[in-house]
Amino acid sequence: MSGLERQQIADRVAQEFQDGWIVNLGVGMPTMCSNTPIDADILYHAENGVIGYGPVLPAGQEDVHLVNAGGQNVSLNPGAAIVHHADSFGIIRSGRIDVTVLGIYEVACNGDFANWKVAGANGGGIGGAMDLAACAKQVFVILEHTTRDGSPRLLRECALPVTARGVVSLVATNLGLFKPLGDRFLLREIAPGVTVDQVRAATGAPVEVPADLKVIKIL
Amino acid sequence: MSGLERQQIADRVAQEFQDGWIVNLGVGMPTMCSNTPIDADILYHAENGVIGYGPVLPAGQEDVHLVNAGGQNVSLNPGAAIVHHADSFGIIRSGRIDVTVLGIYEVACNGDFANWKVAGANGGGIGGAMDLAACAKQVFVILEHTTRDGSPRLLRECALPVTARGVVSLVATNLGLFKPLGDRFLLREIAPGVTVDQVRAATGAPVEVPADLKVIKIL
Amino acid sequence: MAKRSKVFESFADAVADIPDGASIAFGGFAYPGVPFNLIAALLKQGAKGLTCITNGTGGSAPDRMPDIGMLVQNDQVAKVVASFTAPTRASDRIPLTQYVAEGKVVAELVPQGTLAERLRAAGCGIPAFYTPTAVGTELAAGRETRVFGGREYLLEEALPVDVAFIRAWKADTAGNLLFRRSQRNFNPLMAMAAKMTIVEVEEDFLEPGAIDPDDVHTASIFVHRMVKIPAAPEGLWPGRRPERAPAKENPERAAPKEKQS
Amino acid sequence: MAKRSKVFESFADAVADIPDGASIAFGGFAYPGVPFNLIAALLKQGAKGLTCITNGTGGSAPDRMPDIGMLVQNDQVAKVVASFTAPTRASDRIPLTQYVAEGKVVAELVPQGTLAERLRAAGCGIPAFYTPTAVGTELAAGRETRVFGGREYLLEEALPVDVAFIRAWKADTAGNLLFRRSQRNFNPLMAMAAKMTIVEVEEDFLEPGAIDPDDVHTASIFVHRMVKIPAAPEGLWPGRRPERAPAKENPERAAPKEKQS
Repeated sequence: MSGLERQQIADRVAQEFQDGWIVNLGVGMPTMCSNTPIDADILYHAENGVIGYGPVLPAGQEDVHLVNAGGQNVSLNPGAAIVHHADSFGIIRSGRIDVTVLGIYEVACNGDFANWKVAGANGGGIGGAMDLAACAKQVFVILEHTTRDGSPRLLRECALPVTARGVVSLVATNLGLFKPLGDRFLLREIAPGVTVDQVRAATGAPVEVPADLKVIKIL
Repeated sequence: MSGLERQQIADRVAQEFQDGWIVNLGVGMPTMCSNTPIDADILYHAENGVIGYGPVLPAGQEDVHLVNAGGQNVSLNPGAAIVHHADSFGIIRSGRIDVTVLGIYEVACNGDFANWKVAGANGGGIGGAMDLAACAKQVFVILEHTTRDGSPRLLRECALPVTARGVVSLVATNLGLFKPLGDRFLLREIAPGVTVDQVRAATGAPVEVPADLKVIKIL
Repeated sequence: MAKRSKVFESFADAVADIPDGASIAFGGFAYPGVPFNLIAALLKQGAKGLTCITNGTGGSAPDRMPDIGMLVQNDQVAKVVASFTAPTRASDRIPLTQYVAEGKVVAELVPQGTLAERLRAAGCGIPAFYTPTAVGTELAAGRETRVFGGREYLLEEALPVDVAFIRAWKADTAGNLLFRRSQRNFNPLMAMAAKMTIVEVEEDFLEPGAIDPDDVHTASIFVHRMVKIPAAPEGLWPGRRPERAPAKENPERAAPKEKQS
Repeated sequence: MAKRSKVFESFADAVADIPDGASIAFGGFAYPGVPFNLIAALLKQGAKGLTCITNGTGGSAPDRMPDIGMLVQNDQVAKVVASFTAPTRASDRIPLTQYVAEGKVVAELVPQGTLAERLRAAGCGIPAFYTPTAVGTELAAGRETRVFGGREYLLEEALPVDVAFIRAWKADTAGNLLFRRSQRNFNPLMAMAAKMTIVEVEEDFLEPGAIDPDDVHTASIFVHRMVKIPAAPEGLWPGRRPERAPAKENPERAAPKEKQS
């Protein structure tokens, strides 16, 4: 029932990217989206002011002065530009990011999501997520469908403090691809080898299943 | 009774500049302050983002891409830097300009002054003057002591719409050097060949004259 | 898959679809950075009811390069937002004055730093901010102020624009721009504030990668259309700024004296 | 008359007069641009009751370069303003957590873009602005919001600081700075927000005029003290960022492996 591997989840999300998009990838699984070979010219933006970065460089070839928002030593594509943090978030806040992909803890079918504060913590780690979530044209989220102890992470309402409200338009998990529809999730595509009943059992909100349910194509 | 020439007024103002100051000079007479030889290292700032400009270049040697706020083709001193308009006014608004010298229409002994709208005009020309007046550490103003028809321009209250209130700390005219003291002007220094009675007759507010009144030294 | 090119063949093509009623920010301060060629193209294109955001409208000097005053005189302008809406010398005359007096054009007067910051705010998703500038003046009459730390500040809103017209020194084909010296002025801010930025470029286009990413002044994200300025007389090249006298030929440029329209 | 030099001989000299209770902004994002040498000097200098403004406090990786967490552990910190005040992975631990739990340190959590903009506002004389970020979240609870154009925004105030610690790539002796690649990050903004900016510089100082004025990232106006970083092991040179493992030697640098304190 585990469904997709982490890179496979990222691959499916990356296939949503369209030619000419400006994309911001969060730390963790989202960064794997840039590994996916897709037929689209994407400009990758990082919160720390790097516009147009390319692949992570192998050990020994890093530029120590250059990291993406995840702290990885990346390269620059031709046509890249560097700006400072205020200009970088100006780009975010003014709605110029076509999509941000964020790794998260929980998502609700009303489009709320949580990714900055774990239960019982004093403080949290917001980073650029709240700015991105509030201002990107689209917010895609990636997460394991359940917690390690099997509790659902796709919910009717977020239990953890939210990062932003009503913003998520796509949810990708190891079990499938979902769209929040307010009072339910639409199952857009299901992972190979996973059943609808398994998805429903692992989800903390109603799941609408289309008659012509597609299976996620593995690259 | 005409007192100082225009360059001589500017010379007297420039002698107030202290080593290490960041100075912004308004259009017209104020720009002449940079012609004065003084024993101080001054960084000249222009609203259009030029930090550290030098003398106006003679015809034929201009850089057509470079002007000061008065539209003059200036040079750059070693250590100059260019910023955009928002950063340039950030420097102004955050109080980093030690003094701005502005050409004006009227000044009142309460420190108000007017320089953006002439009587009866529909609209006006503010440029950077309101930002400079509101935010520079000190505001020095330069003007002919009277209008062409002899009316006073140093007043109890400004008749024209003000640029900023209570900000002027030094007034330089062809007749002398003044400090606004709230309900009167202090005559700090008098122009050579001008009498105190002449100053009082040409001023629309009380003038306090110190016992040891100095005469402006011509360079 | 290749992105659609940002390079346009002509100024006419680059401005062809600007609709009536558009808001357009015009870069430049004195001569440096003014998009003379784009203004000239807009005069021919003829869009009406425009809102023009600019430092000043020009037209006080007798020998004029294309300016906002000409758009006003061509009956294309409904509103001007500027830090100069009337001459500051009693002896000067600018074309805008008569149109404002007759109610044909609305003029909004904004302090220069506030104008720059309102554009920057629009480009950075900040809807409003507070500034000390203009407090206690006619411009603040009846408007909202607020005290922070014992000082009074005026609320100012962002100034988004549909289109920015700017002039740059160099550009790569991806749309990264370099400005030379005080050519920078309002231009990067207007590019940030605009939905669509159109750039007239002085030097030949560079390949992506030819500009060091650390040196870029305006990133490609903000740039949508670019046109190389042809040699004079077809292209407009400003010389020395005339000080109330005709512009002199600029000996530093190989191109002959600029066309004065 | 010559201006007093901005070049200091040692990090100890440059931080000697920082008083107890100062607010200090620390530049850097991941490794690039972090003022490791200034942090190390401040640990020795010992000022207490500090307010530290920083993206994160560090200390989750076992092999640490000097970080804000060390200042916390050295009992020098009263308050932290950061976009990370607790780990985002349940398995991580950072030194700050215990001090906050015990009430020894106050932690103010600020979204990263808001943090950058609050610093920039302080540096630009803007006392407050509105942002869409954090609306509807725990961070906005009980705070002032306002609707512009049908959307709700949160009021945020400027974040001025007494001192900025930043790291730059190159500098001229006038104080103009160049940052390399993502070393830029918060550093220009912190320099703008600070009454006094202290810079650790990687390359030898240049003469004024050696940096093209068009290329300057932070203008001399914002820079007050600079120190050249000595070769390792005396100076601290970050290598590759450790991903939860010790830093590896960076083969692109001639200097030997950085000192890890």
